[in-house]
Amino acid sequence: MIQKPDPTQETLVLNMGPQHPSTHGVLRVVLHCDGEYVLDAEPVIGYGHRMHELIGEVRDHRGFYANVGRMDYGGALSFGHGHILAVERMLPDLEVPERAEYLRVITTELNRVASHLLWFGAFLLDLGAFTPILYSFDDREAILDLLEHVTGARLTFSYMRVGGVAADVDKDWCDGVIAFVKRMRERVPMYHKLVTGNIIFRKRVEDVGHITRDMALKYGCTGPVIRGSGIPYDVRRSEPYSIYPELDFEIPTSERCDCMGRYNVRWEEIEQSLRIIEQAITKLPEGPVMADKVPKVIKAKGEVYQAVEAARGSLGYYIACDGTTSPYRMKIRVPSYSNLSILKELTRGILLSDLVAVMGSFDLVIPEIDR
Amino acid sequence: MIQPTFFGNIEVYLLVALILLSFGLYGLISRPGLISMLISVELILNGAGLNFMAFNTFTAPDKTEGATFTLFVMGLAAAEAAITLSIAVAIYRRFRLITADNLSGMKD
Amino acid sequence: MLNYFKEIFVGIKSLLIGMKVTAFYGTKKTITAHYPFEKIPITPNFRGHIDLVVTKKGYHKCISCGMCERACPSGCITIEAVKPEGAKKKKLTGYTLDFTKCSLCGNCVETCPTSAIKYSNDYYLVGTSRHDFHFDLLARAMKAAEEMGIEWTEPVEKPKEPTEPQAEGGESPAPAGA
Amino acid sequence: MQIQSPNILLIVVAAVVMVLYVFTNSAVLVWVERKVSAHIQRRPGPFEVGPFGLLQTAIDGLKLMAKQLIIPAKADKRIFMLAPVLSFVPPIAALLTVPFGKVVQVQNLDIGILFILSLAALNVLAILIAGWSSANKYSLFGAVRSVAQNIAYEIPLLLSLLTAVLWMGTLNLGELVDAQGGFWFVFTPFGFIAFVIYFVTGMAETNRAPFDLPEAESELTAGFHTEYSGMGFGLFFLGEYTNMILVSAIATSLFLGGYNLPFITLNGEGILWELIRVLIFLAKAYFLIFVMIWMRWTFPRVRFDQLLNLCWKVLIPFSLVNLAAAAIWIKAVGG
Amino acid sequence: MDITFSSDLSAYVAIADVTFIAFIAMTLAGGLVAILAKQLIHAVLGLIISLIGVAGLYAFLGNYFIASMQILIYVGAVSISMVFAVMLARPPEEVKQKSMRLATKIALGVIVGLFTAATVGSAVFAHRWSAAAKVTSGDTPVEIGIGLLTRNVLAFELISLVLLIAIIGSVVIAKRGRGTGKTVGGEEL
Repeated sequence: MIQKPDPTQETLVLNMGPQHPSTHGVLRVVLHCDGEYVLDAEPVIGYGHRMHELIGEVRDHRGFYANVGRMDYGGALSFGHGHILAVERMLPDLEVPERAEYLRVITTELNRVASHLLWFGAFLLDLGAFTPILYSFDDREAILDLLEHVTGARLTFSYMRVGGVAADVDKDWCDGVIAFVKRMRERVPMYHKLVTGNIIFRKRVEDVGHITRDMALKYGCTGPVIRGSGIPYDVRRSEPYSIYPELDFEIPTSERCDCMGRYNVRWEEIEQSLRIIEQAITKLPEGPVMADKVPKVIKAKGEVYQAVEAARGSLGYYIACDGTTSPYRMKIRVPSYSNLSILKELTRGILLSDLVAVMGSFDLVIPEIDR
Repeated sequence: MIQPTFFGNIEVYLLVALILLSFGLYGLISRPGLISMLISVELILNGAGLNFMAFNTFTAPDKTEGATFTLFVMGLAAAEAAITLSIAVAIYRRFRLITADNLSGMKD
Repeated sequence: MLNYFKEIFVGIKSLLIGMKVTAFYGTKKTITAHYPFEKIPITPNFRGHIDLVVTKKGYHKCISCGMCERACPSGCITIEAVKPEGAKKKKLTGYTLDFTKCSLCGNCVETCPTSAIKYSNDYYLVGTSRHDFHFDLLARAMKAAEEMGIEWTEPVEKPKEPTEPQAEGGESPAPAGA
Repeated sequence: MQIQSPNILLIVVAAVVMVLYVFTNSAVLVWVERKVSAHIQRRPGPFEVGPFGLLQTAIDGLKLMAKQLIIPAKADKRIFMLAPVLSFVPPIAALLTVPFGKVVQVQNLDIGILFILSLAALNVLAILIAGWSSANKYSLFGAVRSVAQNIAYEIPLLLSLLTAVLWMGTLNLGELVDAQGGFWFVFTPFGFIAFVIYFVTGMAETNRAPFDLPEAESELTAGFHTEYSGMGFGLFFLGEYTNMILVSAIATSLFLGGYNLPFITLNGEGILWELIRVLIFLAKAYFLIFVMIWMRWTFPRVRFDQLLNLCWKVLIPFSLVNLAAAAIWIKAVGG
Repeated sequence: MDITFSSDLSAYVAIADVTFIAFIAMTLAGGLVAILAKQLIHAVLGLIISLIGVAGLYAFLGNYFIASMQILIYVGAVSISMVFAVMLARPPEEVKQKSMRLATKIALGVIVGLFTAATVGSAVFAHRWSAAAKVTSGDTPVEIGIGLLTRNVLAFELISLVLLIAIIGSVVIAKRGRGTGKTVGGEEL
């Protein structure tokens, strides 16, 4: 699998990772370098493999739910949302209250903003700017405070339940969310002034890591990576779920196809998420947050595939059940995995520094790949 | 009035320059590598420069001539180093070795 | 040629704008909390490890049904209960939580039929060994009752049943707890 | 040839003082850097050890000294140990010729600026052999980057300094300062362009962000000093901060009028006047360092080829044109 | 030319002598390392030490300008490009040569070196060097610069031409040696 270095060629084999500041986790990339030029980059994954899919086949549905957030520490709620929606689709009698669905969307979108802010800081850290991460964490902390208040946790939320959500919110919390949306909108121009316009930043990301439409489709990229290549694919619109059809938002795309395109798309997405949050919080209906008749023990039969739009792209749960309490087969399609597989083709002949920028622009979360 | 034991004598400088010259000659003949030979040439040139400067200080009527020539020697040394090193790198790229003896095949 | 100069001009301007932003925040107040001296107030909804609820009467509500034990996906709850001779209900003699395995899913709290367990607000958990996180919740509940000024009293069963020796029941779990 | 003043004792004493100054300077600068970066990032920075955390660096230095020196098994041990010393000693020697005041200048050489530049050239050698001897690929990359970068930025650096030398007509640092008097060189258009170019290349010379390519943390982990631990790393650190003060001291003396206030030449005699001059000089130098720190914590890192592009396509043409224009101006107007 | 000091400077002269000997030792020891070291990088470092020693000797000869230029050009440029080339080319250990031939070479080197040293040395020390009659100019950078642009202007221009050609030539050579049309990502590296 990994190419042996050819002694007659002037290549230097450089193992970037498993411990390296800009692989964001235990990812190893075997680089064949000619000087600073990367001839071949082969990602080696699996250092943090924890067999989440197998755990899903051993535990019951509720028991596994706590694990899904661990796969993507950045946007744990989307992962939970997908799992819960998949399980609920296997229970046709279940009537999920509308308020619960709204709360799921609000918290998920808040989490998406937090995840993008985390990516923003880490990306800039990869490019060598130390300060933006602390500014973005300032805003992210505000989101986490809000989420902690309703879910009780700051990172792995485990907020949703089969049939609803774990806790209701009050008026103060809604006001807090609206205040946050206002605050975030005021902060966005600052980020653009500090980073987006900066000539060094622009030179580092513009025309770097060019992913053509065909390439993006071929590798099954999703999320900001494919939208950064100009394809408006978003599960929230193309395979609508939850209450997204009722909400008014756009799918931002960029025709740039480079790191700058993906960067712009993510910032646009933050704006759109803020719009969604604003609409959902004004529309938030009254009522219970848990369905009336939720089976104590979930015994489902059949198979289901549910995709949701996580912060990094399309996330799918395939669950096949044979009537017992735990799934017969569980398969999770994670976005970062497909996004990472493009790396080998994309980074041929670019500079080492560009490789770091490209990997940063993918917003890789390694536990998600090594699930 | 006292005189310094060593550094006031032109002979000391000349001796050092001579030793540098013979070191350089020895290295030039005995070392096989291109870069080692370049190093030896640098030693010889330094001996020459030291000689120029010593004569310049002690015996020359015009105090700038020796310094000017030393500067020229330095410039030549830099040019020579640039050329030799690029040749060395190019040869290494093609033949994977940079010993001067084995370069007879470099005719294509 | 014009582009060349324009790019230099735009570049320098963008750098100065960036420096203005950092200078602006450099003069503002810091926003971090100095942890050991200051503590951020913790939301009451915080989901810590579980604890037994202490009732006003000074006892727990656990009926030793074992629902939480079964609901726990990580198997971190162990319940020990005995059914005294002639008694109707089981009596809880030990409730241990292995917090090192807990994934804080909350299934135990939600399945409990009597709401006998709740999330604690124990935010600042530290320990020097993994054994520090094997909690004896019964002992913790007794301690909590003591701190609240409530006497730990085991409710007396219906009078027609012959009662078991009282004192032993309360003290059966090991005194050393969390 | 008659030698007049045997000031060797003075030089020795001054060298000792200079070493002490370099150590305190580095300690203070590390503290300043941490405080400035912290406040830019809206956190307090060190505040536990001593008043305002001032003793933090001293404690850190103690920690570095107490740490085990790890030499990689495949490293070239002698060269590995030589490199930190080589990066640390030349800047100290170069500081000996900097005119902090009219009198407070250890040795006023006729070719002062040339002397400093020749010693500064050793810095890249230190990085090169550090990276080479570590037997680490990341370190090697850092070393190679350092050389290529050095070749690119040295030319505009020298050209911009040459503009100042041409304008004032001397290589002597003390005379350079006196030639400017109150009318700093930076007030002239040529001086301003040369100053900007010098400042940019000076940041590259000190290997600081946005030009910290040889150590580029997120790409090369720590570049050339990846393998250094304890005081080996500490010496590189000291060398970096000493280089910073050196670069800003040259900028102060050549472009910012040294110890003179704008439009006011300070010629008073006596200890008090000298003290004022030294303070003015240090204030200017440390202000430049503050700007460097400020830039470091604001900008992303440039890419390797971009730095070369910047140097070859922007800085060198500008400095050449600037130099030529200054020469024509001197010939036409008479300086 | 005689260098003399007033007698109250005897301590100074002693220190200067010691420093002078130290510089000579640096020069010679560095030169020895440069021609004897097994590892090429050690040889380059030896050369650097030797060059710094020679710079010190220039300073003792009273010409700080040339001393500075020596460090600036030799140490700052020539040696660094040598170290760079050593790093790029990663030359094999030089002891891999056939020992027989190496021994002959070493013997030859010793003979030639000693012979040169003996002949030139005898010539040098047979002559009694005396100071020039009169000094027409100083040795400051100004004088050297004036000399370069007046009397030696042709040589100066030639040197700059040589340097230019050297730069272009080395770029061309190093570029052409690079691979045989190896392409990566569609563009030739």
